[in-house]
Amino acid sequence: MVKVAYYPGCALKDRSSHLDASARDAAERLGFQLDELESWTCCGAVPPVSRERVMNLVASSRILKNTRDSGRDLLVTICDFCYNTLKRTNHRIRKDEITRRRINTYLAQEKPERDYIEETASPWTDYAGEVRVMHLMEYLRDVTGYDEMRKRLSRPLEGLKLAPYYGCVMLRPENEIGLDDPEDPSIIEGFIEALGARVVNYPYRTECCGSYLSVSDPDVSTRLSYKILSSAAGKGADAVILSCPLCFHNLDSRQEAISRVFPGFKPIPVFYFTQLLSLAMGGDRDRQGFSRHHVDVSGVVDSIFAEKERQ
Amino acid sequence: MSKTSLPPPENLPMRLTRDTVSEGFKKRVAELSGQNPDSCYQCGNCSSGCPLACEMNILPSRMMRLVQLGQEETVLESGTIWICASCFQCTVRCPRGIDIQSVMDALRQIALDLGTDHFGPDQVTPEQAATVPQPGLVSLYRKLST
Amino acid sequence: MGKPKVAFYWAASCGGCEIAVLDIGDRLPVLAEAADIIFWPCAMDVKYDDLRAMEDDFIDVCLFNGAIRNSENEEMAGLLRKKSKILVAYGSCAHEGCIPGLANLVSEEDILDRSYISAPSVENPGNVLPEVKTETPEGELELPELYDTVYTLDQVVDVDYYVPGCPPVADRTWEVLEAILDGTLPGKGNVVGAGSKIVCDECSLEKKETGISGFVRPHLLEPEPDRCLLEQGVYCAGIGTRSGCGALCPSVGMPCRGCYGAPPGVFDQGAKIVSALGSIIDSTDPDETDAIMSGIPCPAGLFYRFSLPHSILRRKITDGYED
Amino acid sequence: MFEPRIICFLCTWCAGAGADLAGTSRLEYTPNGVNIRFMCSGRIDPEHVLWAFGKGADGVLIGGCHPGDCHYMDGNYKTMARVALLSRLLDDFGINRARLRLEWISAAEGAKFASVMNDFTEKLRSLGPMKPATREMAR
Amino acid sequence: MKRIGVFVCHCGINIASTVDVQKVAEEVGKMPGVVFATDYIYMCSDPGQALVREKIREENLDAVIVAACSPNLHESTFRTAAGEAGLNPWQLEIANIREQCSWVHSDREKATEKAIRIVKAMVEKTRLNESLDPISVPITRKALVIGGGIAGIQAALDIADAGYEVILVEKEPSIGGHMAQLSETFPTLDCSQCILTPKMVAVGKHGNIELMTYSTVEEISGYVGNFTVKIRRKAAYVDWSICTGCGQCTEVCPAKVPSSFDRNFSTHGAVYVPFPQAVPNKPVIDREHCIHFKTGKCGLCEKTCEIGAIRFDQEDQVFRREVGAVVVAAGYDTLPLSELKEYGAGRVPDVIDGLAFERLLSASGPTNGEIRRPSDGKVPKEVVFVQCAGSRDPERHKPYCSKICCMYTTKHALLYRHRVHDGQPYIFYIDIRTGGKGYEEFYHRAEEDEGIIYLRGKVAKIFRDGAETVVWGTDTLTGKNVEIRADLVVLATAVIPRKSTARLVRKLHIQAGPNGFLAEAHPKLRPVESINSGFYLAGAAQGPKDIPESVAQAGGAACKVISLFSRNRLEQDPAVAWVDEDLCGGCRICISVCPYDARKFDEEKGIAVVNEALCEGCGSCVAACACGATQQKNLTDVQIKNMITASLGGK
Repeated sequence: MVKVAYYPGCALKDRSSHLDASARDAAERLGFQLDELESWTCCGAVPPVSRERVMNLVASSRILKNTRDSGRDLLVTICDFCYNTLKRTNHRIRKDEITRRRINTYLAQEKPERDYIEETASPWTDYAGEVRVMHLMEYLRDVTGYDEMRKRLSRPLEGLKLAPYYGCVMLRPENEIGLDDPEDPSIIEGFIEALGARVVNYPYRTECCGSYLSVSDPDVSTRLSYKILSSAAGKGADAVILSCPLCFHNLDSRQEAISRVFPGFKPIPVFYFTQLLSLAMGGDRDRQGFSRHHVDVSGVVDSIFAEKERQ
Repeated sequence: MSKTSLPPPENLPMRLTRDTVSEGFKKRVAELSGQNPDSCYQCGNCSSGCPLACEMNILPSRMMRLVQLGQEETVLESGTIWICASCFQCTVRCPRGIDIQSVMDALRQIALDLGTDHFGPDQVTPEQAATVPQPGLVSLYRKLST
Repeated sequence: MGKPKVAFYWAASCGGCEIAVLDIGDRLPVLAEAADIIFWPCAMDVKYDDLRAMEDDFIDVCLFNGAIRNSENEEMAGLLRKKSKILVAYGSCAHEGCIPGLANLVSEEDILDRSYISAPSVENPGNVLPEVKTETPEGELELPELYDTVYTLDQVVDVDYYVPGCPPVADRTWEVLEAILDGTLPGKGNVVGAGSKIVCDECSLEKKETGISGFVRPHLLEPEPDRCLLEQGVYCAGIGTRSGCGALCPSVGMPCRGCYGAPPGVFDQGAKIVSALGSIIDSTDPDETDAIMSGIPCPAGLFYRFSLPHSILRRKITDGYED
Repeated sequence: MFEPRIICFLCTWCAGAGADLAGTSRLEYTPNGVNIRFMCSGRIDPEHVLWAFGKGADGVLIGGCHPGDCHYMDGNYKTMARVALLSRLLDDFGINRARLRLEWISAAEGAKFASVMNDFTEKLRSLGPMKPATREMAR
Repeated sequence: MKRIGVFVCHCGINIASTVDVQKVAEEVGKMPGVVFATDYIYMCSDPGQALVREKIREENLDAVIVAACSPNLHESTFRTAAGEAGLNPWQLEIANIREQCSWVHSDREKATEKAIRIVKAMVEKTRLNESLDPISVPITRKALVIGGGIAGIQAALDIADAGYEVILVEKEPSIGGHMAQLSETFPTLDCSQCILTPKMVAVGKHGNIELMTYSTVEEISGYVGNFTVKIRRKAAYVDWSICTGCGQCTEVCPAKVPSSFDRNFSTHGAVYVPFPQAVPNKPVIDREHCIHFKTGKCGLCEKTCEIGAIRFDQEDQVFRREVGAVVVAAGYDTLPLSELKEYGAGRVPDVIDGLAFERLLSASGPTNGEIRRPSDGKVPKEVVFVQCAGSRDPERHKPYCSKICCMYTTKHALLYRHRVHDGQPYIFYIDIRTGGKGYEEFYHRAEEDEGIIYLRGKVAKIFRDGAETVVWGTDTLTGKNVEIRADLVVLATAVIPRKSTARLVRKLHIQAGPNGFLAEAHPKLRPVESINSGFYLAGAAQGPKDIPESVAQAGGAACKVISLFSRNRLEQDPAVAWVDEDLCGGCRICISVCPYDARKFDEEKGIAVVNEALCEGCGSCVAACACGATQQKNLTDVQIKNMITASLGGK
């Protein structure tokens, strides 16, 4: 089985372990294995500005360099924050010579120890952005191929109406991420169609859910999440599908609060794309971590299995 | 006749000097963010599309204008910088290619350098600490606390 | 006036030019009849001291072949200049530096290292390099000093005429000798024994005025007969090389290598050829163009095969010259 | 500070007009270059470039019209091909190919001309002076 | 040795403030052969020129260098002056020490040193300059006008009225261009068709105009005064020479083709006349949609046409014409809605562009002038106009201002208001630009008297929500965001060059600027000429323009053509390539290099020769000549090398 270097990031090891588990399961059903990096660290989550410009890029650079040094040129990640951070770091290293040199100055501080341990280790070379960072969804689109996925469906999600939710950092900033058009993306739509489900168009798919304001200003997040979810539900969606742990948190666990503030709001299930992928590929419903969802998903999941049985 | 003291007028004129409009604050913002605030021609696109605009007391485009004019106090006291969720919507739409999100980051940084966290780890409830995914907590600390 | 006195000398060259003189064949006795050959180390027993003993301008004509590569070459060039009325740079080495001149693409150090230490066939455990002066029990031995840079003859002494070619073809040599004997040489400084155009002028292969989309090395191509080799993608130096040889190489399907040197209107043969080749590349894409050009390994060695010391830059720029 | 000497070969229609525009726009840049005007960059011969290096230039700039915009249709493509080969030749001669710079500068790009000059000067400063090839030339 | 004179201009303080002009004159004066060197405050002034003439005679000068501004400005001035004093004009050269020296440097010492190098290099060039005579060529007094919009129409009429023949080439079946699509024109609100149609008819009838519609320029060769063009006329499958334009065929055609003239709001048959006032009023068959071409059947039009003008076997025809000058009036396009992703990428039915709205307004349009929105035909009551849709957006779209949108949007809102009295128009704008006669007044009228709401801010996002179209904007003046649930949204999309303009630029070998609009020779002083002699520009192909400006520029272009045709012969720059016959070895590389066919192989002599009349003097063949036989007059390799040496301070 093809092994693909995989960076899970912290959330997937803990609060979003069902995202990790479903992704691994789905990948193996599609014929590749998510091969977790050794001794990885936090990516830094966001690169804010700082006086020493490259300081915030060091952690993510180290992950990329270690990936390259282990002989791999492709790194797959799932969490939108990790994806954004790693991809932008890599972009800056590739684009800007000064950033590249300065980052390598930091990275080089690990050098003496390595040389001491493995004298035969290949000589130190600057990390110059050799690794290609891919979102798992991007991998599915560009490497596996949506057509190939469609061929392998064992439990097509026919009849299911799914609202794609992109959030912010999966697509933006466009010049550094370049995954899709930030105003008119189609990657999740393509994914939904590849699973045999129907796409629900609604205007809020790229609007922000509030991100970290979830902690500092929960009410703001509640209002934003309400707009997104009610718009999707209003267009007839059975569920929302996304990939970011933080978006998941805001859109799923916040629905209780939404119901309190906006009477008449009807809860709508939220899925990680990997969960639906795993199910569509014949995965076991007990392995998707549905018990961790705040909004009950059983209706939708039941319908997936029922659909299959009808056939 | 009784002499009543008048309340101070609410809308004092901005004081512009060579320093406020060219040096100091604007330069710091430019250096930190790597952006040129003077590129902004006030089209307002950032404000139009900002998902948090209705939560802000000063719209992003006005923040850019205030930075151009070196109005440090008004900018740093505005709640806008703490409401911005760094979603990059403004950045991708700016016709002049200004990374407005980075300007917001820079403003937050300058405000935090004055010494107080806007929202520090001690304000996070144990329930939040236990449930919010790490990227949310990490980015929150990095953006809103020193 | 008696018979003219003629000298031949061989400096840094392969010796082919000496053979080229013999190549005049049947006409050699005519030469011997018409002139006194008084100095020709390759063919007759003479000593440098014999030469030193001659009066200045004693020799009427000296055909000097070979580049200036070491102190002996330079000394002999100076000596022969002094002793000769007419000094002729004979052959490509003396004219423009030729193959020995390619040494200018590397440093003296590298040459010594390659020759005496690193070449696989060398066995030199002490890594001994030749020294200019060596003390031996028998006394001090002296070797000529190897120069870092190869020079053309006219870069060290004043030259009256140039006969190009590697080697000059026999008929041209004879023409020059005849002119010397008849006293019909043109004005000083001229190239003699060659044409004033380029090899294409003498070449009979057909040109269709097409561009080229890639270079191919001659041994990898079955050339279309009668068709211009350059247009078939083979680098042919004929477009930038003085005529006179009769287009010998192209006439047998091999490209001109440029041994007759720069044509009269050109100073730097290599640069001009680069310019011409750049004009006929059939691509407007930068990457493709670059890829086509990468089909030429070592352009300096190729375009300046015969003329490097005579070019604008003369040699590779190294930090080593400030010795 | 080392002040490199630069020769700029500019086509009159684009790069030369761009240099004029930099002037009319009063865009200051380093005074290290002297411009030599050609009708077309296609007139520029590698021999001129080598001559400049041989005479002590530390850098040579060739400015032409953007690809597809040549006033004489395709002169700039010839320049591009010549420079591609010439750069390889410079490698052989031990001359850093960064000393030869080819830029497409339109008549409207005064600012680009100025920034190219500044940038090129800076680059040449970091490369240091060009060494003369032979002792004779050094003298 | 030549006796050379050097004149260094102060240009007031333009040069003298940064360059020590006296020192320049002094240093250059020390060069061998320089017998006279001076500085003077304004060389281009009458006394300055007189000084040059005087010194040429007094000092018996063989050559002159004027160190001053760019040669593009005064080279011909000084060459004329030199000629008047009996010096061959090509013995005078300009050293550019203003644009390329004094104006771009501030360090006086360094600028002076550079100026000295520049002038010394020019002395070295001039030393070897030959005296030349201009090359004289005859002129073909016939003009080609490319594009049959208002600019092309105006230029063609003006030239034809002056008595010269004109060929007007238009790629559509009819002339008229975008102006024919407009309803009313700002700021006077007169009917576009009413003012355009008479001009179209005049073109059709003019004895000096050969009208070639449905045609494109395929190839052009030659030079100013003597071009040869190939024009391809597309097969109309209708024999126009006998067609009476009765329109029977268009009525019987069963095919339905979206009308591009009506921005796809209506359909016409596969055989059609684009609009009723078309000139020529003859139909064409759209082969792609014609049932006969697709299936081999139908042929209704053929059966209907009594005179037998339908010719399914017609083929494209290529015509060859000789002309002396070309007016390029290739027109403009607008940015496709699909490019504007945040505004719905063209998929929201009630988001349309300005030209589409013109058709909705037009009395002869698909709705007969009633404003009905595309999705359901409802009369829209809330209409949002969005300006700068793709303009002034260097990051994602077009960096420039499209210039006409402020006014036409105001016109749109005003006309809308006139048609739908209870409707409310809103205009989102960044800045309102009213730089034209009567424009500001027009804007005030719209704002003050017509109830149009202007909102200062750029719209971020437009999306469909049910039957409504939601617009997210801002009003930067109040500092409030704005949400409007609109019935119709009209985008003032950026004016862009036509796609075909880029192809045309290549075919004609003229220049386009960075945004694809045709480049003028000088932005201020030569705004209607192309950089390439013999080509003149008119209309929006050169940059966004409204009707009065296009007409004015077309008149200017026509005037330039007429002035060219008024001469007997043309003089060309003699600094062309020449061949040393003794050196040329006939490698023929120059022949494949020459873009103008000016190099030919002389079989008899076995060498390549130059046709001086065709040579444009680019010098590509000179660089390509590895045998050194080809040189450029007054710019030989020796001259260049000497200039380099002098520039580097060597001898």
